[in-house]
Amino acid sequence: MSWTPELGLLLLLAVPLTGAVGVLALSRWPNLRESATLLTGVALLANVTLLVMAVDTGARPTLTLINMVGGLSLNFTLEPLGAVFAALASALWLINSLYSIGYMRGNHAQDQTRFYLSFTIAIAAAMGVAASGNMFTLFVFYEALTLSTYPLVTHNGDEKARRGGRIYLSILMGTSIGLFLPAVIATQVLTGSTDFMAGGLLAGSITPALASVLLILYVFGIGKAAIMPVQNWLPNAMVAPTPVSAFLHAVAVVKAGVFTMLKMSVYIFGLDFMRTLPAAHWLAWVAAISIVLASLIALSKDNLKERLAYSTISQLSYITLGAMIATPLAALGAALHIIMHAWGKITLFMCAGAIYTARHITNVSGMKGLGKSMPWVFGAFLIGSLSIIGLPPLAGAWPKLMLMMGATDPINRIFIGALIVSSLLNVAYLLPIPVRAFFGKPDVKKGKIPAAPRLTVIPPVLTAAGTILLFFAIGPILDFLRPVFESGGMQ
Amino acid sequence: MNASFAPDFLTWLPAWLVMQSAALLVVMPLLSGPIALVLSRGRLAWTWAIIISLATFAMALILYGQVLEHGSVEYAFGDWAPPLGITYNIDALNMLILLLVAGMGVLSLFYGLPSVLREIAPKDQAAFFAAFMLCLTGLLGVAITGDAFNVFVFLEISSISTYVLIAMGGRQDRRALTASFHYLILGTIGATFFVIGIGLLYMATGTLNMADITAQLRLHGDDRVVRAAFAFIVIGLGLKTAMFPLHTWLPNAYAYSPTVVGAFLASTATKVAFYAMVRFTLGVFLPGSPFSDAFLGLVLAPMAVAAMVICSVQALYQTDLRKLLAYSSVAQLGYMLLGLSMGTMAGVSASLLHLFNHALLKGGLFMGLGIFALSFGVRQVQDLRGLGKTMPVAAAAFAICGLSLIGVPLTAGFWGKYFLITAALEKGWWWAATAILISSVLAIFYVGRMLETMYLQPAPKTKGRSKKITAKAPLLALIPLVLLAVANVWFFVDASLPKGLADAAANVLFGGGAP
Amino acid sequence: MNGEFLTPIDAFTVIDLVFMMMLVTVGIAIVRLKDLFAIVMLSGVYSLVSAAWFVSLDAVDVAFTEAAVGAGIATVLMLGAMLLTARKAAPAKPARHWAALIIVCATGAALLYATVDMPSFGDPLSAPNAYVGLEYLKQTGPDTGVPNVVSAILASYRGYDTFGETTVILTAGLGVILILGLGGPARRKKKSVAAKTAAGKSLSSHHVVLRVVSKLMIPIIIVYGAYVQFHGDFGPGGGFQAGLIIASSIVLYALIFGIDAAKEAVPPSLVRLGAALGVLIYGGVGVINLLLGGNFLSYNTLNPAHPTHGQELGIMFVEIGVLVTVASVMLIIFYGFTSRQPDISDKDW
Amino acid sequence: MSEIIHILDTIRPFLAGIVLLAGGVIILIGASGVLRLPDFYTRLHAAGVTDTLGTLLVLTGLILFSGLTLLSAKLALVGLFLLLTSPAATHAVANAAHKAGLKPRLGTYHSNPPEDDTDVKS
Repeated sequence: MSWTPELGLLLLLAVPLTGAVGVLALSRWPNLRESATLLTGVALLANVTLLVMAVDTGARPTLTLINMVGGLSLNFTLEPLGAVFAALASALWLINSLYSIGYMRGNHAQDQTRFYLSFTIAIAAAMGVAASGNMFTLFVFYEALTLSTYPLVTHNGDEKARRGGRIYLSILMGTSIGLFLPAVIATQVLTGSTDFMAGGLLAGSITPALASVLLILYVFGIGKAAIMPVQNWLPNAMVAPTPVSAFLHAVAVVKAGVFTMLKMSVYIFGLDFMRTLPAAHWLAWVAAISIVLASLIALSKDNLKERLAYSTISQLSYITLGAMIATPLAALGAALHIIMHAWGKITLFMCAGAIYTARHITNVSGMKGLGKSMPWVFGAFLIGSLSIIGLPPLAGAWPKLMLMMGATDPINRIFIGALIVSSLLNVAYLLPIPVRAFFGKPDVKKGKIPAAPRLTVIPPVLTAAGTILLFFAIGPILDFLRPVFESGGMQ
Repeated sequence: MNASFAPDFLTWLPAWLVMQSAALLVVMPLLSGPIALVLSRGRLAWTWAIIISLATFAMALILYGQVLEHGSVEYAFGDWAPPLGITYNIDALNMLILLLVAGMGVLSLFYGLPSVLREIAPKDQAAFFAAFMLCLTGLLGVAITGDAFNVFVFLEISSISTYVLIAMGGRQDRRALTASFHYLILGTIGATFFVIGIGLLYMATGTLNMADITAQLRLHGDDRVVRAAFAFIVIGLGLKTAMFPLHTWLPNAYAYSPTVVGAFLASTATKVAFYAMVRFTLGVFLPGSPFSDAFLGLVLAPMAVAAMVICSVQALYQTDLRKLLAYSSVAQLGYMLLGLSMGTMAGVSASLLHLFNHALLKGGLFMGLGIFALSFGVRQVQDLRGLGKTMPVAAAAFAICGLSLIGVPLTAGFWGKYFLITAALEKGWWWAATAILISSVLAIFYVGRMLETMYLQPAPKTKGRSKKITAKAPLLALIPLVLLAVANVWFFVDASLPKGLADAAANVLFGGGAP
Repeated sequence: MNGEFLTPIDAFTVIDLVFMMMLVTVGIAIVRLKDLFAIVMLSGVYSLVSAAWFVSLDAVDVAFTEAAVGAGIATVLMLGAMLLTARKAAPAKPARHWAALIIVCATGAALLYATVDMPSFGDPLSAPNAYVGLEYLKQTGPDTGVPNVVSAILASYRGYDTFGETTVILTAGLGVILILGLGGPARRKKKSVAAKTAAGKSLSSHHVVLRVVSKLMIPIIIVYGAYVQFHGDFGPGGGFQAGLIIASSIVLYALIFGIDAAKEAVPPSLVRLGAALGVLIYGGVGVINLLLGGNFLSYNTLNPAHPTHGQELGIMFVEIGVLVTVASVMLIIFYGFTSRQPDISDKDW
Repeated sequence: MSEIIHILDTIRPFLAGIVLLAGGVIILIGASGVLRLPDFYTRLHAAGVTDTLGTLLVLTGLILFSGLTLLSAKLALVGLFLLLTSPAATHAVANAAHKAGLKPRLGTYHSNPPEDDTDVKS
């Protein structure tokens, strides 16, 4: 039977889940199990590319999985924003799987079957979030994502991992059930449905005061977007092995958070209605503060992974800021930032993992002079950092530019300041690492420095190359995303 | 199991059976009790009890088919017309509870054999199953009857058999006797209040048939006798439902009773009493009367909110697993009482839906604990260490029921909370919605604590339980647990059965007025 | 709705008031006393006075039951319980139970609050008397042909309730079986013939009056029980009271001739079977009605030609069921208590 | 003969009244005896009086009152039954007291006996 967009939507879930079953079945033969994961990744990527091409032609495939009680339904409607997130997630997941095979083998980790199983289920949940047609479906897969990543975060099983997992679960579940769920229910009660609608479901149907309360519930309810008060779970999730951190930061979890934030502001409130809300402005301020604050804290962290975690918190607030300013340009910038930041940050994490596998060094101070022995890793690290800082030849530059252009009208002008300050801070906490690695003198004695396993070096180089490629491929991406922000994207 | 199957399913059954199904539903388990008492060996009594409970569940299904077809079923005992004789008037509200109790009865009995053979002295096992069947009869009788005094009679049967069943835990843990005695004192006070209320009602209306009482009340109007009756009945049933301040007997009763009793009571006993409260406050007494509205709003709602928050906090600090679940039961009952106290159709339907889901998940949790206790003597939260690996299937089912208790999507518990919050928002009780959310977040902590110790902590080597040996949970006990876990997921995806019944029940109470 | 009817103050009301005052005084005495033996006796007195009070309230059936239960069996069982515990109750600590006090006062206030609108005593226009009560009086004759309305309501109109109540009694008996146990069958003391005659002689020597009188009385009591059972349709009486009377005769036999003699006459296994049998008889009648095409417990299917004869037949069988269960459960409770401690040694007499 | 029966019929209610009154008085005496008499055995004697004579008188009064009907036959049966059981009961109580070692208080009667608790031996 030929491939149709609707079947593609079903495959979005079916492929990873069959992959999970495959991983479970082949648990006794590690090689077969790894190949099953990779196969799933490839099939998923193919399916998503076909879907993206269909969406590019203007099609909006919809598929209702289950009609439930109370007028609710799990249904998928793929629109450009969702397609972009799905493409990003499936591509990076494939690379991350490759990387995690190398890392896991390198570190002889135990319970690898459980790792790959929850890894595959997590990507299925991420696909669900990407393709969801209404806020209820999104909430269901959002929760599924939290639960499926919990075993990943607590993979090591020691007391530290348990403590981290406990904070991870309680904050994420607490915010989602405590704040996100009532917001979804309130939307359903107020408007009779939670479907994503062009120009905003709530636009004009409720008073600005009520809309402000609802917006606050949404923003702080989406714990995964790690805005300041609810960001504590991200640094604590660093107890997880590096591929999981990479997955968390770049591939799915935080990306799902900010993706939900963007969809909420575009399709539930509608950009025009958002701009009229007083709460949007205060939340923009909160986002700006968390950008600067997180960068400062990142400066003080010696552990590389914690530094990268706080850098992610500040980068995520870029996207929240864009969503809150809610001018078409700023929102477009935010969407771009989801993609560009993902490629940059995954490179940094993979490099950190490679360094750890080779030399078991996790602190930045210990990395002086490693550049000579691990040129590729630190080269990729340099390119990744530059992309995050936003220097032109690298992909990271576009979103920051768009965000600044989007924030030009008088009340938002202050936020441009925030963006500039945080970019400077990025330079301060990211660049010294590769520079000191290449030009500093290694304080360790000459001896043969073991090289990182090949499989943990190739992926970061690939993604570094990706950041360069994306810089030039900005045109088609912009054309793909423009309908979302100009005319609400649904037509 | 949606409505389309009902008509043809009923046609090929003998007309006699369909007609008498209402009476047989209660009489079969009742007569099976004395017969089980006469049997000598425990295993024989168990098989007998299983056959009868399966037949009872079949009767419940037949009744369900009839209720789907004609909306309500009338059955007069001794062919005496309503005001004179005792009649059953079964509508959607009864049906929901009957299906639940009969279903959980079958599952608990299947689950019960290994634990009863272990915990009850061989000579008492037959009598134990007889008491179990009588308890099932009592609960079914209360849930089905349309006569006020008959509710009291079957409430007595279920209460006395419950006291006895709880006391049977005494062989394992002497505290079961004091727990049972504590429950007996409070239960008897509750039953006495209830019968005083019925007496006052009879004095005001002159009849005992519920439908007739409502009609007479409409003529009789509201006066002090009716108000006193309302107060006595609600307080009496409140004691039986373990409403917040009157719940002190529940934790010990559930904690020290035999495992199968804990599982069965946790999912049905307080639910049936809650049904009786709904039936009396909204069905019998006129919903519009100022007294009952004031009661629902000013007394029941604060009690419900207090129950939800305070008992969830208490559950946090419990180390004994079954006490933890017992306190969480009282908190979940707070949810149902909150739904009732809203007094709107959406509120009542949401509380009934939550009742159905909570019965499934709480039954599953207690069965899970029973299996762990059977294999490794688990009693404290710490004993759960490493069970995720040593008993993977039972632990997985237990985890699903736990998540359903929190109300995570993909589990049935979610719907209960979802519709309760919707009803609260529609009525404008945002404080009620926040209470529900706070309680759910608290639930995350105490269920999370259990799941974390189960999955993440290594199995203790001391009790000879290293990670490698995966203890075989007794198959007979495992099937009901897995069934309940599957049901928890199934009723998320297709919640049409409980939701349909809950909505039909709600509009019977509000729309139709007299059932 | 207190209509204009006011209860006439005549001789009967005065007697009622006297009875009520006696009840209150006996109640206070029971609360104040420490000596358990006196309390047991006073509770017997309490039941007798309330039975007399019920008679003056024209509730003769209830009076009969109260007398049979309160004065008869309950006193003996409480004596059995007392022998298990202690002669004197421990003095209650003078702690102030404020919560209990508040709850009791609240309940009292609620009841008084209800009395304000209550129809006055004996008012013919009050709801119970004017509505279904009147209906029962009119319908019992033609429907069931049973002169005693109370038995008709008890067994036929609301027969399902009584079926439930019998099951309640069975459940109570079941509880005693499970928790206290029946102490096993009669312990045959393997004594030589000489020892047996000696024991026999010693036993008979100082109980001669009681043994003779009880030997004479027990058959009469049992016949009287049967009379009460079958006379239930015409005058006050019925299965419940008859069961109690028969059980009390066996208890009397046990008290005089020792528990083992009683256990030989009526073995615990039989009693356990009897408790189940009664409910099965009651339920059986209902099931037969089902099989004959009527609803559960519709007795006129027993004799389609004469529905009233069917009713009488049904009521009689049902009452037999109640009799068997009540008698067996009372004996279960008695065996349950007495099996918990050695035979009542002679010294105690 | 018929006039005698006729006369008997007219005076029967009065006769019954007198007998009932006598029965009432006897019971009153018995009750006051139980209250005022000093020790156990004397009180038992007073109680014995009400048990036997008092009730029998009341019963005969009732029989006279109801004449030759089924009711009076039942009353007679009750009378017979009481005749058998109440003496046996009094005997049992006395026997138990004696067995328990309770000695009757001999000697002259003092209005307020000295508090030396001589009732119970040992």
